[in-house]
Amino acid sequence: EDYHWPDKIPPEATELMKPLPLSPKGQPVPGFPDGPPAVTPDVFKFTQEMKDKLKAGHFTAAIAIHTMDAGWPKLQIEGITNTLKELGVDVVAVTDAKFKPGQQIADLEQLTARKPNVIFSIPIDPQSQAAAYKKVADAGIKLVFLDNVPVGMAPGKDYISVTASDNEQNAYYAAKELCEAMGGKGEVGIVTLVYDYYYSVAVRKTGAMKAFAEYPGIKLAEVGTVTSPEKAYQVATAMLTAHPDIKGIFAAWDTPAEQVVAAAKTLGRKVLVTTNDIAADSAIYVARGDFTAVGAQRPYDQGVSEAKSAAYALLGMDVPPYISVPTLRVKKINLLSALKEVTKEEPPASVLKVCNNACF
Amino acid sequence: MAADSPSTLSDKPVDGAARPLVSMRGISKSFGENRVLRDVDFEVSAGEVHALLGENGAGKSTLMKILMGVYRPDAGTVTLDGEDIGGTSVLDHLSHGIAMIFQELSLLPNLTVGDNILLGREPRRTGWRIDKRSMRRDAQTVIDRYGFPLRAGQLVRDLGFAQRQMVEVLKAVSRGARVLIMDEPTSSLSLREEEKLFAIIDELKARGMGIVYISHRMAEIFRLANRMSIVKDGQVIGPLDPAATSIRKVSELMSKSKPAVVDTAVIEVAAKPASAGVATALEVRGLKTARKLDDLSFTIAQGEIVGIAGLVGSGRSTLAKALFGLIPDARGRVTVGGQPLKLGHPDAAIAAGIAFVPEDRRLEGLVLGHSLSSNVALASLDKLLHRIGVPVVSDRKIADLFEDYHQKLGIVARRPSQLASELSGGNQQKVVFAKWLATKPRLLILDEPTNGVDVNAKADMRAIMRGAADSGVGVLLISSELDELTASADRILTLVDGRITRELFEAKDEAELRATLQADLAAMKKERLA
Amino acid sequence: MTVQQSSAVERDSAWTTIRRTLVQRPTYLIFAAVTAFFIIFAPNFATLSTAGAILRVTALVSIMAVGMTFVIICGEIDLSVGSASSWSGMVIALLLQANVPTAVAPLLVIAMGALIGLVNGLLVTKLRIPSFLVTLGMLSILSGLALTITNTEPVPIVDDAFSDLLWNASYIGLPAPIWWTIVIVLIGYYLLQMTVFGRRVYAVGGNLVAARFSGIKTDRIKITAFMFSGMTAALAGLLLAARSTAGNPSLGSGLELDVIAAVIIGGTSLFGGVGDIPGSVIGAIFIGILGFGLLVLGLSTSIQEVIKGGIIILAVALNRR
Amino acid sequence: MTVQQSSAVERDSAWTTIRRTLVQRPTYLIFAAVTAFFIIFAPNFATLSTAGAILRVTALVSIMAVGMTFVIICGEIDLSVGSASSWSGMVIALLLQANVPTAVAPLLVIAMGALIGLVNGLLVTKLRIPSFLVTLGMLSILSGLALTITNTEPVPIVDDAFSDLLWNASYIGLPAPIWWTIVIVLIGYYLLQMTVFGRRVYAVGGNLVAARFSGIKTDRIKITAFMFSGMTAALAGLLLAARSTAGNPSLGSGLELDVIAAVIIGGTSLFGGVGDIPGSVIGAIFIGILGFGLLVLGLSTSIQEVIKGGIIILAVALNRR
Ligand SMILES: Nc1ncnc2c1ncn2[C@@H]1O[C@H](COP(=O)(O)OP(=O)(O)OP(=O)(O)O)[C@@H](O)[C@H]1O
Ligand SMILES: Nc1ncnc2c1ncn2[C@@H]1O[C@H](COP(=O)(O)OP(=O)(O)OP(=O)(O)O)[C@@H](O)[C@H]1O
Ligand SMILES: [Mg+2]
Ligand SMILES: [Mg+2]
Repeated sequence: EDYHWPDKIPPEATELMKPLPLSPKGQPVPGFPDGPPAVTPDVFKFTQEMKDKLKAGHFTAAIAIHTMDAGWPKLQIEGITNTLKELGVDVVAVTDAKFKPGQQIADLEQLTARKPNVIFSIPIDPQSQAAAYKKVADAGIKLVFLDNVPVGMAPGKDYISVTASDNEQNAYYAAKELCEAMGGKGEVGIVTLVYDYYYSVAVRKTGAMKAFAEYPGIKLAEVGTVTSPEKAYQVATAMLTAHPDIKGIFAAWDTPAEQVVAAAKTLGRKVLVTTNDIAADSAIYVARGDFTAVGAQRPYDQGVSEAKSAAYALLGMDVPPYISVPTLRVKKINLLSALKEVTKEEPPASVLKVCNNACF
Repeated sequence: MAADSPSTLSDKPVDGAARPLVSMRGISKSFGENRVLRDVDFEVSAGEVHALLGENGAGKSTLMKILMGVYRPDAGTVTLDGEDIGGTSVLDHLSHGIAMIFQELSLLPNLTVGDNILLGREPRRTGWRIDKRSMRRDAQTVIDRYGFPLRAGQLVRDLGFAQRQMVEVLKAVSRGARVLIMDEPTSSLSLREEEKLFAIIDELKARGMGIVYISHRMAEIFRLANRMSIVKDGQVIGPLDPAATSIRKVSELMSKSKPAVVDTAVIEVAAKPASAGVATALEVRGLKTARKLDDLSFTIAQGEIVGIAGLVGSGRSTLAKALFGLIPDARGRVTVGGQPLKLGHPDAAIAAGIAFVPEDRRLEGLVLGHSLSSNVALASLDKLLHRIGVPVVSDRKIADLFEDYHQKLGIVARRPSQLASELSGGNQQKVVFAKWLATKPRLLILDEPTNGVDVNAKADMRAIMRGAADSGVGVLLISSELDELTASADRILTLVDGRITRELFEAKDEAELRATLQADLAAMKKERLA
Repeated sequence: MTVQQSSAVERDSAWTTIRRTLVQRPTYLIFAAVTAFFIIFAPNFATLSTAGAILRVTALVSIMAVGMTFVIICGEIDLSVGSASSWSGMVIALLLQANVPTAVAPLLVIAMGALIGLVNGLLVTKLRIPSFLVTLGMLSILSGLALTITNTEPVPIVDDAFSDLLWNASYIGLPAPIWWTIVIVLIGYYLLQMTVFGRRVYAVGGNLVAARFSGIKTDRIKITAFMFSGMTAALAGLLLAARSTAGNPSLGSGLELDVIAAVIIGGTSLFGGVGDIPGSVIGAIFIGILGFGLLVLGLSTSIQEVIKGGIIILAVALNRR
Repeated sequence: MTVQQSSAVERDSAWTTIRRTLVQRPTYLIFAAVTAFFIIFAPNFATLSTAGAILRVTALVSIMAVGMTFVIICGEIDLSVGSASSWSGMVIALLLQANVPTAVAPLLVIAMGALIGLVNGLLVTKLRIPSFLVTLGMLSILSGLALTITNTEPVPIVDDAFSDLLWNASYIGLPAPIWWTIVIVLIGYYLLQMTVFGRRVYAVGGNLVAARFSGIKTDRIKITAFMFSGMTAALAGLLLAARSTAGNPSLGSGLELDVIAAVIIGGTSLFGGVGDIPGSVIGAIFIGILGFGLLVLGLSTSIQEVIKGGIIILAVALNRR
């Protein structure tokens, strides 16, 4: 057939671009023991009058991010910042905790002293940082969470709302694709973050294991853990050495997944890899066929949703407790559309080059 | 016992005073395979100076460190007033009234003079608090009592070497010790301070203190000592009565082998002069430094040994360092073997044919943790290459080089790979000489080359120096031991506070030279005041 | 010489002392300049609440810097303080979970901090391993233990009395962490600057052999310094846990670098023998001000890193005359 | 003693040298024991492909350890190598993206590594700031820059020729990273053990003053050592980038600690003047075997930390007789 990006896209790719249905519930919080119901980000509508009111308020916002070493936080921040700018709210500070919970607590204290109206944050450890977030709330600052909610905080009371990607569904999708590609049988491994308290990654393990459990022929050989993504190379090398029959690995996000691919290549092993998330660098891996499938988040959209919940709250309007951004399925065939959907930019030349007219 | 050995018969052993204050009996000590002391007896009585002599590495410091509690002896007892205080800890021995001035200065450069003098027995208030006020007062009282030019509040870091040695003396003396061990206390004191020290020793003796005095300077020993003992081959010879023996005899007793092992004839080093007909090794015109040297001019002919006489702080070391390129702000016209020298660059100085034996061999002369052969090769690595396609440092050439000087200079060592730190002072100094002779210099600068070196090794140094000069090298000799200058130098320049005041062709005797220096200094001070 | 003279020992006036301090520590001028810059240009910087926030943020670093000052003046280093504080946070959380009384549990943790320091000190002095390595190994061991003990799970602290005592309460208008900082700084100052022990710490770092020859039990001094450092790290861990009302295995990770930087830009020499407590505390506060000011100016964290690195190098370069 | 004796200086035989090495470096026995343990108990450990995998895993650390050995023998330290390698990875990715030829870009990056080392060296020697601090500051600066240059975005590398050359290709049966390790080890061995420059490195670390008094340009030697370390870090960055076919701002973070540990357990003294290249490489391989073996045994990352910390301390304790 004679398909051509971006004008003529094969139906297969168009089909993949349809979001998967949301998992029904989110992280359990006070008031919602089974987790609050999920709604999509389309709930927000802004009239001109609302926008004028926001502008007149001269509101300020700050962002306390967990780590900056990937494309994901950058896109989130852009989503938040651009949307807020449109709405007339100023982002005055952004902190990077380098994945250290202690550092993030210090960041929050400093941001609190800066007295913004809203703080956006993704808690690294929902348990040990809860007190620090409660203090932010006590200082009269509105909190909007990304992905994780600190333990014991109630929506509508202690914080506005949380917007999360459907992480469990993302992982479930990626793991299922892995099993399918393996013909439903063989040994698999998981590479994920060592800290189980980091909710949004921990549920990916749950999602992946759920998918693996659905295939009687699939055997989970080992769950390897890393303290930081660059360690995945060594962990994967060891895992592949200890288990010579592993044919597929699910990695919890793209940076470690790249290291898993490198490890398999170095060992000369044929191993299928699926993961979550894409960015300009990991898109190359999809284009090359190194990642069989990706269940991706849409961090920019997530940021937009977070900004809008904050704006609603600043206007004194009600916000749903849990907003969920549905899974974006990514395979080589729809890579370009998906990458554009994630980054909101035209795919870079490097990706187009590697795709060699095979992605759309 | 050593006293029974035939060689001591002619030197009548003297008995100690009625009651020995401290006595060490049957002391043995080994470091690994090195048996330093074997069943040694030693004692000190109240009110005497007991001198301890011996070659470098004989074990004098080791014996005294045992007395001080730094080392625990392998066998033997130490008793003070009949009470066994056998080797527990320094603190214990200090509290028993034994104090020591260590050979390696043991001051804390980061603290004040007062802190150092009273270290370990600071006046306290309630709690563990230090009473700073009375501390300073007490320290200054001590300083003033002995009349040293020091202030309690000065940082030791800012003091010169000689002043540090004064602090060291005060620290030991002020402990009110009953036994005081002085391990080469005068090695860097100038004449005036030396006099002061001797006066102090006399006073302490009069107060009934027992003093052990270690030195390589015979004149001093014969002046101070009531008794003397010699450490040799792990044994103690003596005690001897100074009145009944002589420097010469003592030197013979100390030496393990024949007095001097170096044959001057074998030291030929000089590269032949760059251009024929140039007879000067060094010509200096208008040499100045920012802080010290004031317009120096002089020459050294090939084969000539020129001595520099001066008091501590007169700028002798500064002169040596300036010529060798170690003083960045030195200015002046200097030519070596007829070629102009660019000041401020040691590598240029070496290339021009200057060799420099510095005054502190442990700090400036040697890499103590490295092997003897790599120390000897350090300044002439460029000449020790061989090629296997690319230039490679030849370990064989280095070994040969070491072997060569090992024989010529009579270095006592077991292997080329032995560490420099394991050698005695005299042998260490020979290694430094070897390093510089290996560069085939035209000019040899020696700064206090015999400091802390035993009499026999001293003789070796002189022989080396003379041998080098005979083969056409110019030698600049700096020494605080004026008799060494008068004995070795062909010509002596007196350096007083950064200026050359006289040029003496005839070897004057020590006392005269000393008087001259002091007179010149006084004159200079007057002139500066005016 | 007469007795007269000896009593006429000069005493430095307060003014001379200040002037001398400024000449010896030109860094203080940089601190002042940077702070003034933020006060003028950073929005909302010159407020009491900002000052309070900075002090609270720097409390942890200040407290550990006091212990570290002893170790560094001894000529050693302690890289294990960050992970020792994480580990202490885990331990206190587990102890409180096991219903150990609020009055007892913190003391046990502090004792454990001393024990960690003791092990560091023994390895450094008796086995003569460089402290850089001993404490690097200890860092690994403690951070591994903190992760292992609950299998990376954080442990909540529900004992409010504990959190109040160490972090949340205020006394006479000052929040608890600032009080704790003051207490530790005073103890540290007393020990280092006023006691015989402190003098010996300087002696050990100034010239180890000389100190030994002067009858000082150098090993014991070093071990004590490590123990004190371990105790301050444990206290910092208690504060961290109280602040989070939970123990988390990586709460304190990476703090050691801030602590060492604070001590060094405060004028303590890495080679030992030189330094003091007030300098270290000023260093810690300065690092706090710098981080906070750059943040308030709205600079990105990565640029902040660059500027922070540059200023720290500059400060130390100025400290060596 | 006779004159005879003084002339009879023994020369060391090869055998004596080996025996002395084993006595001086009892660590090598530990290495052997640990390796044997893994061979027996860890599944699939004793295979050629495992050996290859370990060598590749340790290639980065080995290469940087060669440069670090020069710096540490000089009596200094370089904490910036980890972030210098991340930064180099970013730069090569950007250069290749800008279509700089594959043959030129890596050379530019290596030159930049040398420049980083030059700056470190100048600050250490001319401003006399302790290298611990200079390179700690440089670590901050470079990791900040790596994050800033693309605003934390990783940069893909699509130039397969580059990835092949540095990581993926095999020559005569050996993979590229192992060849690079061999090349750097040989260069390092030649420079340190066989040239005049190498001897001077030892002298500078053994006694700085004595080295200067022997006409050695000590500053220049130290600066060169830092430059070499910067270049090896840059090369490691190239390998990292080739391995992931992307530049990522934190790929090399934390590597400095592994590198230093490798050098030290390989017998190089942190005080300078003592050490060698083969020791460092063996140290790097040992750390690789240890980490890898524990992983293959299926131990959790956290327990590994504990064991690794303990063994490193033990190894160094044994190294000091
Ligand atoms: N701590 C030590 N470890 C090993 N060997 C030592 C130690 N201290 C001294 N020695 C060795 O013991 C011997 C005696 O040394 P000692 O310092 O007592 O000599 P000395 O008579 O004081 O010499 P000098 O006149 O040069 O001061 C020497 O061979 C020396 O190398
Ligand atoms: N202009 C200078 N620049 C750098 N260092 C200097 C300068 N002048 C002197 N020094 C150093 O200071 C040291 C002490 O100098 P001082 O004035 O006490 O005289 P000195 O040369 O050591 O005297 P002497 O050797 O006669 O006792 C010198 O050894 C030298 O190393
Ligand atoms: Mg001695
Ligand atoms: Mg001198």
